[in-house]
Amino acid sequence: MIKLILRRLLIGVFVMWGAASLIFVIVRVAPGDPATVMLGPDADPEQVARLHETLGLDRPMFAQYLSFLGDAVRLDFGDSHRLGRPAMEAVFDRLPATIELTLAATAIAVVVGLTLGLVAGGRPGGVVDRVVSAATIALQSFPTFWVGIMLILVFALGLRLLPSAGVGTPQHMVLPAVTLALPFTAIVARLTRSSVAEAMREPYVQTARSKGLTEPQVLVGHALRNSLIPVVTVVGLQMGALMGGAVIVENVFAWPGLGSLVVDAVANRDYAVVQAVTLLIAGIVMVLNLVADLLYTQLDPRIRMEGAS
Amino acid sequence: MSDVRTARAGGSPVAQHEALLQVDGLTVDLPGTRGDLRIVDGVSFDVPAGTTVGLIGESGSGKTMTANAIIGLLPDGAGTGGRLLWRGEDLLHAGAGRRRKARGHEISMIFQDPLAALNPTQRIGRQVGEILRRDGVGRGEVRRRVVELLDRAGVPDPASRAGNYPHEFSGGLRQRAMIALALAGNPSLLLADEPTTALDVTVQARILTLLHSIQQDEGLSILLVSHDLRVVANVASQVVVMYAGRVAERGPAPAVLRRPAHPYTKALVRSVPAVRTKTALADPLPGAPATPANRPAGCPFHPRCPIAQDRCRSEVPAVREVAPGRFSACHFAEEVLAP
Amino acid sequence: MTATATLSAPLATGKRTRRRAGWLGTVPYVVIGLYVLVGMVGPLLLDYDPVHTPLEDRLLSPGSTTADGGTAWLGTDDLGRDVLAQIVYGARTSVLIGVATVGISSVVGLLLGAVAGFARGWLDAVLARIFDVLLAFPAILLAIVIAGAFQRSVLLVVVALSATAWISFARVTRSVALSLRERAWVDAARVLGVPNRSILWRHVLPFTAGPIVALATLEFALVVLAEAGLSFLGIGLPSSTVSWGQTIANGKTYLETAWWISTLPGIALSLLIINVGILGDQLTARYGRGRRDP
Amino acid sequence: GDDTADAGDSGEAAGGDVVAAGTYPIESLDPHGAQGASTGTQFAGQAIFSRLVRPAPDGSLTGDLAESWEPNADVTAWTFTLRDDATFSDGEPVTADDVVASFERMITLDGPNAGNFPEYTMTAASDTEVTITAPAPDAAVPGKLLIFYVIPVGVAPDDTAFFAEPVGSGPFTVGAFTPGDSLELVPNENYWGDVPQVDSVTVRNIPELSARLTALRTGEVDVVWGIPDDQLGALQGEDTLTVETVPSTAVYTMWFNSSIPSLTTPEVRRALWQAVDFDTIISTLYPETGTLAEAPVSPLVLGYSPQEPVGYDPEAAQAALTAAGFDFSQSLRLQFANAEFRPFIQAVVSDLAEIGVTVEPLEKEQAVFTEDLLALNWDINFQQLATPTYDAASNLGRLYTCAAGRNGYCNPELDALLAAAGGSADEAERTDLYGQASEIIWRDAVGMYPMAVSLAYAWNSDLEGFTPDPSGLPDFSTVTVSGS
Amino acid sequence: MSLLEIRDLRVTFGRRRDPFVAVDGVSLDVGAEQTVGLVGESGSGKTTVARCVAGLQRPDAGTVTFEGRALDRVGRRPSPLQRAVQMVFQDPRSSLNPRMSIDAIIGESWRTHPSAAPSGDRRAAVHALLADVGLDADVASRRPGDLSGGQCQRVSIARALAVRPRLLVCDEAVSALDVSVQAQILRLLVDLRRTHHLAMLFISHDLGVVHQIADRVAVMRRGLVVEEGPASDVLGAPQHEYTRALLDAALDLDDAGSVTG
Ligand SMILES: Nc1ncnc2c1ncn2[C@@H]1O[C@H](COP(=O)(O)OP(=O)(O)OP(=O)(O)O)[C@@H](O)[C@H]1O
Ligand SMILES: Nc1ncnc2c1ncn2[C@@H]1O[C@H](COP(=O)(O)OP(=O)(O)OP(=O)(O)O)[C@@H](O)[C@H]1O
Ligand SMILES: [Mg+2]
Ligand SMILES: [Mg+2]
Ligand code: NI
Repeated sequence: MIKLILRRLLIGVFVMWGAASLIFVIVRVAPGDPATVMLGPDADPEQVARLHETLGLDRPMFAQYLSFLGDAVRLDFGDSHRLGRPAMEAVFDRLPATIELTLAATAIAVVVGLTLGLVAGGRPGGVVDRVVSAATIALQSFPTFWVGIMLILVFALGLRLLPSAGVGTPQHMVLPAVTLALPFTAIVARLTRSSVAEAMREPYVQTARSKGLTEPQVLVGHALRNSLIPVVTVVGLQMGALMGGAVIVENVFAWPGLGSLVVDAVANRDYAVVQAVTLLIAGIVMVLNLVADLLYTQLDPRIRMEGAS
Repeated sequence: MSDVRTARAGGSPVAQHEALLQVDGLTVDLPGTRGDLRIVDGVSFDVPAGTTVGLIGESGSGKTMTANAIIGLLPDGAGTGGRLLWRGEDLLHAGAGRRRKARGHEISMIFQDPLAALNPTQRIGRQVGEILRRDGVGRGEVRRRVVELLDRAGVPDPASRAGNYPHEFSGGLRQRAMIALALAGNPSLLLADEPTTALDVTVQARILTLLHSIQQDEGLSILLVSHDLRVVANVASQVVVMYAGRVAERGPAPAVLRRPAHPYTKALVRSVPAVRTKTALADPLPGAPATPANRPAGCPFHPRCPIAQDRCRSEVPAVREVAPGRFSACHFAEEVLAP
Repeated sequence: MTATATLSAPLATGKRTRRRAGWLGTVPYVVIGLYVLVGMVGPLLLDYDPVHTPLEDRLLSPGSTTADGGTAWLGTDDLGRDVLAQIVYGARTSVLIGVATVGISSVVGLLLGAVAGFARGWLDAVLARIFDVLLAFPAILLAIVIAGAFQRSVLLVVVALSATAWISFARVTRSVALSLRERAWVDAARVLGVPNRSILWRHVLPFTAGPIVALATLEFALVVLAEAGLSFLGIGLPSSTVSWGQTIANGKTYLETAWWISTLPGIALSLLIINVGILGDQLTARYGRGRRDP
Repeated sequence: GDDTADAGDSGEAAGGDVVAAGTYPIESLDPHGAQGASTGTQFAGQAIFSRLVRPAPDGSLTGDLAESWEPNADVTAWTFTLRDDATFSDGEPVTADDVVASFERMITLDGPNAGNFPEYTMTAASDTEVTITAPAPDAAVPGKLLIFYVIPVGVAPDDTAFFAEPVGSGPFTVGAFTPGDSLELVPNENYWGDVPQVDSVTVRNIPELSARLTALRTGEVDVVWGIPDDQLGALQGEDTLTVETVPSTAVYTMWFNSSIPSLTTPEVRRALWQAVDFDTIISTLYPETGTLAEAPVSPLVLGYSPQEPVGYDPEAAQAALTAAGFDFSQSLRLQFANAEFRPFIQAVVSDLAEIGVTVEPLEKEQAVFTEDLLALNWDINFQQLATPTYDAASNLGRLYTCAAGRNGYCNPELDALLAAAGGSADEAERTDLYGQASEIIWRDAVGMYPMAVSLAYAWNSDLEGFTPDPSGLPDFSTVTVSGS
Repeated sequence: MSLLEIRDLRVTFGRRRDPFVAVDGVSLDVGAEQTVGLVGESGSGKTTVARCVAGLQRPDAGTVTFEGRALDRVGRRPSPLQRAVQMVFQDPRSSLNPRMSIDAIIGESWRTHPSAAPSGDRRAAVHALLADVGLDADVASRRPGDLSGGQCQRVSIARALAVRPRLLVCDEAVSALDVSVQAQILRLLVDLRRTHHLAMLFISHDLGVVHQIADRVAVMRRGLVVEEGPASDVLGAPQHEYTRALLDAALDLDDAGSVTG
C-alpha cells in the first residue's frame, strides 16, 4: 500500500514537472507583454524596461525556466505584480470558494446520479431506464452558462426563491452548485446505469437470485458495490473537470472562486497567477486521481491484494 | 469422506425414488433477432428424491436454460410452457413470491465458473451466510453455520477462510465455497450446471466425490448438467440426453451409456476415448450440432444421423418408452438398441 | 473532455447482431442528416451576411416583418441580423469545429494509442506520462489558457480543444490495442510471420473503429459545447465568425427581453447534441462494453 | 418587483447598508501600485483616502486636502496649500510630509500612475504646503493629481499588510475586503468632513450582466451602473428603481493609422468618416447612453470645443474615395479589445461595406491590443477614451503630438498649439488653444469621433443623495437610506 | 537429431523481485513426423512451452532448435523457419480475424510467404486447401462469424497448412469443441499428419485424446516435465507418482460408477 502510494507520488512529481513546463511554455509563447498590459499604453519604454527587470522577464528564457521551477518546488510562483501580492496568496484566497462549489456540485451529482443510475440500471431497457437515459442526454446538451442564466431568471427573478449571485447564505450556493452539477449528474447517472446494468448480468447476481433474494436486495446488496468501482474512479477524474467547469459557472454567478481569477490573469498575462492557478488545480486533480485510485483499490479486494503484495 | 457431517436439519426425509421434481413438457422461448426462439422444446423428465440425474448434450442444446427454468431465473422476456411439478405443486405457474421462496431453500444452484459466480467484493463467509441472515438467524449462529457449511464442503481451516475473498481461493476451493453457499438454505434439489468443467481432472474428481458424499448424507437430489459423458457416467443414476433443445434419450445411466437407444447417444459414447488404453479414432459424426436457432425439420438429428430415412426428415419423433425405463426420440430406436 | 473514458475494450468476435432499435433508432440519423443538409444547402438558400447589420430591424421577435419586407421567422438579434440565418450559418462553423477537433484528436489519439498499446515498451511509458500530464489539467482550463493567450481564430479554437480531446481517443485505442494484442488471431498472424506494421493495420486498427466512432460522437458533443463556453467567456472565435456559441453568448443578455436570440440557437445546438448523444449511445451499446455475444 | 426584503439582503439595521455592483473588480487597495490606474482601485481609493483635489460634478476641480493651489509663473511648479483639519482614520493629522511621502511612494512603485509624472518631484514647503515641480511647463498638474491618493508617511512600497487594513483620510474605512470579489466600507468616524450616514457600503463584483441586473431587481443590490441601453427599459419599468444617465468623460475614439499609405490623406479619412451613419447607429444602439460627439473630448473636459458635425453622406464619401484613388480591394484592420463594443464595431463595418470598403474587425486580448496599439499594427483603432483628469492635456495634449506617435499623424502646427496649451495656466486661454487643436484634429480626421458616452445608473429609490458619477466612481459618502 | 529440440527451457513472469517461474528447465524432443503429447494440469506451463516454440514468448534461458537451427522470436526468424513451425490455438473463433474473409485469411499466409504461395490460380489453390481440411469451396468468401466452431478450427488448420509447415503446435486445439466435432478435428489432424508429413506438439488436458493420437507423451507439472516416454508406457504404466495421480483422477466411461461406487 505504502509502496503504491510512493510510486504514485513519484509519478505525481514527474507529472507536476510536465504540467509546470507545459504552462510555462504556453504563457510565454503567447503574444502580449505583461508589462504593457500593466502599465497601459502611456508608459514610456524605460518604465516598461524597468518593469521587465522587476518581473525577471529580461533574463534568458532558460534561466527564467530554471528559477521558475526552483521556486515552484517551494510552492512560490512569485508575486503577481498586477495584484501586488504573492500569486499563491491570491490563489489561496479564491480556492476555498471553488472547492466549496465543486464539492457541493459533486455531492448533488453523486447522490442524484447514483440514485437515477441505480434505478435505471436495475432494469435496463425499462421505462425508467429510457426516461433516465433521455433526461441525462438532455442534461448534458445545454451550454452551462445558458442554463445558469435561465436558472437565475426563473428562480431569482421570476420566483424570487433564491439569490441570483454572490456568496453569503447557503441559499447562494444552490443555483451555482446545481448548474455545475447538472452535466456531472448526467455523467454519473449514465455511468452508474451502464455499470449496474453490466453488474446485473454477472453470474454472481444470478447466484444472489438463486438464494431467493428479491430484486432490490440483489441490486443493493450485490450489484451496487461492484458497480461503484468504476463510478468512483470517474467521479475522482471528473472532479478535476468540474473544477474547470466551475470557471464558467463562477463567472455567471459571481462566485468568488478561481474562475474569474484565472480568466483575468490570462487576459492580463499575469504569468504568476496563471501558473499558480493551473498548477494548483493540476496538483489537486492529481491528488484526487490518487485518492480515487486508492479508493478503487479499497473497493475492489482483488486489486487491494495485488497492491499489498 | 469428511468426518464432520452435518445432520439434515428438519425436513421430512423423502422416500427414495419418489419423484421430487417432474419436468413435464417444459418449453422455453427467448426473444431472438427473428422473433421468439424455442430454446427448450417439450422437455420432460423426473428427478427422483435422493438421486443424481445427469443432463447432457452439446453446446447450445438448452441444458442451462432447462436448469434456469427449473430454478426460475430465465432472462427477461423469456416465455415458458409445460409444468414443473415440485412435490406435486406446479412451480412454473406459481407466483413470483412462491418461486423466490423456493430458491435457495428448496432448490439451489451451483455454476460452471465459481469465480464469476461469487461476488468478488464480498467475503466468502458473508456470501455463504447471506441466505441465513435473510432468514433472520442470529449473527453468532450464522457464523457457526457458515464455518460448519464450509467445513462440510471440504474447505480446510474454514473459520479463517470464511474471511477470504473469492480471488484468494483456488478454483477447487471456490467451487467448494459455492457448494457450501448452495447448501446453506437446506435445499432438497441441487442444480449443478457444469460444476467441474473449469477445473482440472484431479480437482474435478474431488468435487464430484464431495457432491456424491453430500448427497448420500443428506438425501439431496442433484440435477447435474454437463457436456462430459464421463462425468455423467460416473455420478448419475439417471441420464437425460438433449439435442437442439429436445430430449433425445433418457433412462438409467449405465444402460443408456452402455447400450444407447438413440444414434446420437451412440455417436457420443463412441467419440469418448479411453484414458488408460489406446482407442482407435472413431468415425466422427458429420456436420455441426444443431441449435435451437437452426433446428432442422423432422428429427433434428437427421442431417448427421447415419441411419436417417426419409421419415426422419419430415416427422418429428416423439419421446417414447422403447424398453422398460428407456425413453428415446428416434423412429428407429429399437434397431439402435438391438445389439 | 474526459468524461467518456468509460469505453473499454469492446471487440466483437462473433457475428455482429444488429439491434432492432425500431424506427426510434433511426431518429438520430435522420436528425443529424438534416443538420448536415441544412449546413450544406441552407447557406445556398438563405442569404446571410454577418457584416450587414440592418439596425432598423433589431430585436424583432420571431415571425416579424423586416423593414425590407422579408419575414424574420426566428426573429433578429441586437444588430437586426436574422437568427434563422445565423443558426444555419452557425451550423457550419460549429460542426466544422466539432468535426475538425474530433478529426484531429481522433487521428492523433488513434495513431499514438494504437502504437503504444501494440508496441508497449518505452513508447507506451512515455505516452502514459503525457496522458498523466495533460489529464492533470481540466480540459476547459487548458482550453481557456490556450484560447485566451493567442490570436483568435477558428484554428486556435480547434487546437485549444484538441489539446486534451485526443487523450480520450488515445486511451481507448490503447486499451483496445492492448487487449487485441492478446487475441489469438494476432498471435496467429505473428506466428505466420506477418510484419508488425501489417498486423497493426489489418488485425488491430479495424477493431478500434467501433469504439472510436462511438467516442467521437460523445466528444463531438463536448467540443461543440466547449466552443459555446469559450464564446461565453469572450475568447476564442473572432467576432466576425458566426457560430452557435457566439450567437448564444451574444444573446445571453437578452434572455429576458429577446429570448429568441440565445434560446433558438441553443435549442438547435441541444437538439444536435442530444441526437449525436443518442447515436453515441447506440454505437457504444454496439461496440462498447455491455454488448453480449449471442 | 416590489420590495427589497429578499434573500441576500443583509439588512439588520434597516436601511443602513448599501450594496453596489459595479462593472469592475477591485483587485487591490494600493492606489500607488500596479493596479493604481484601474477603476476598481480608484473607486476604493477615493472612498478610503483623500486626494489633493477632486472633481466637481461639472468637471471642474475642487479642493479635497488642498484648500488652494497655484502655479508659478512658467507653470513648472505648483504649490498646494493643505487644510489643517484633515486627519487619518487613526486620528493622526494629515501633514505635508504624508503627501510628499505618498508621492514618492507612487514614483518608487513605478506603476501606471507614476507614468504621469516622469521626473516630477514634490517637496514640503511647510507643514501645510507642498510643491510639485515639473521638468517642463505643465498646466495639467492639478488634473493629473486627481488620481493621487495620500496615505500616512512611513508605509514601505512593498507593504502589503498596510493595505489589508489601510489607514486613510477618506470618508470610509475598510470593513472587509476580498480581492476581486467584494469590498465592504464602513464610515470613518474620524473623517474630517461629514461622516457618512450609512452603516456600510459593500461593492460586489458581479461580472455577468444578467445576474447583476437580477440582483438589482430582487433587491440584493441597491446600485448598479454601466447598464447597456437595451437593459434600461426593463429597469425603468420597476417602480422601486431610479434610472439615470450621466455624461461621462469618455468618447468613442476611432483613430486612423495616418502612417499607412492609403490613409495618409485627410480626404480619405474624412470620406470614411462620412460613410458611417453614426447618427442612426447611436440612436438605435445607444439611445440613452450615447450622443453624437461634437469634439474629440467630452464636454466635461477642460478644453472641450464643439466642432461642426460630419454628416452622413455615403455617395459623397464614395466619390471622395474614388477621387483620392483609394484602393477598394484592400481590407482595413479595425482593432478593438472588448466584446462589449462588438455590436458597434459591426455596425460600423456594415456601413463601410455599403460603400465598398472592406473592414476586418479584430477583437484582441487586452495584452495583444495594447502591444499592437503602440506598434501601430492596425489601420483603424477603436478605444473608449476617457479623460479621468478632466483636462484635455492628458488626452489631446498627450496622444496627438508627433512625438507620441500614437496614431501616425504628425502636424507641427498641432504640436505647437498643444505645447502652448500645456504651458498655460489660464483656463480660458487653454480652452481656446485646445479648441484650435480640436479643430485641426477634427478637420484632418485623425480619427472618427462618433459618440460621447453617458453612463447609466439605476438605484433603489430608498437611497437618497445618490449622485451618478461621470467616471463610474460614485461617491457614497453623501448617501442616506430612507427607512422602508 | 530430432526435428525440434527444446533444451533447459526456462520462462519466468512477473516482477524482477519475485519472479514466477512458469517453465523451469524443460527439455523435450519432437522427431520428424512424430506426435508428442504434452499433458499436465492447468498452469503447469504447457502453453508457455508452446509459445516459446512458436516464438511468441522469449525464454529466459534454454534453447529451442529446429533441425539444429536456433528458433528465435517471431520476426527474427528467417522466413523458411518461420514457415516451418505453425500453431493452432484453443479458441477456434478468436484465432481468426472476424473482419477478414476466409479467402483473405489464407491469402495473408501466402502474402507473407510468397515462396509458399501457389504458382497457379490462387482461387483454386484456396479451394483445394479448404477441401484438404474438409470444407466446401463456398466457405472461402465467408467470414469467421458465419462459421461454426469446428469450421473455424478447420480454417485455422488450413491457414497453418498454407505455408507447408513441418511442425504443427496444437495448444488445446480441440478442447473448446463439442465432443462430436472434436472427433472430427482429431480425425482431420491425424489424416493431415500423414499426408503432409507433419510433426506435432499436441497439448491437451484430456489424457484420453492424447492417448489416441500421440506417439510419445510428456507430463508437465509446475513447469517441469516429470515423465516422458512412449504414449502407451506413460499412460498405460505410469512411473511417476504425479502421472499416476493424474490417471487416477481421470474418469473413463467404462469404469462408470468410480465416484458413486
Ligand atoms: N439470453 C439469451 N438470449 C437468447 N438466446 C440465448 C440466451 N442465452 C442462451 N441462448 C441460446 O439458447 C440456446 C441454449 O442455450 P443453453 O445455454 O441452455 O445451452 P447449453 O446446453 O447450456 O450450452 P453450453 O454447453 O454451451 O452451456 C443456445 O442456442 C443459446 O444461443
Ligand atoms: N503472460 C503471462 N504473465 C504472467 N504469468 C503468466 C503469463 N502466461 C502464463 N503465466 C503463468 O504461467 C503459468 C503457466 O501458464 P501456462 O499457460 O503455460 O499453463 P498451461 O499449462 O498452459 O495451463 P492451462 O492448462 O490452464 O492452459 C501459469 O501459472 C500462468 O498463470
Ligand atoms: Mg450451459
Ligand atoms: Mg494453456
Ligand atoms: Ni497494503
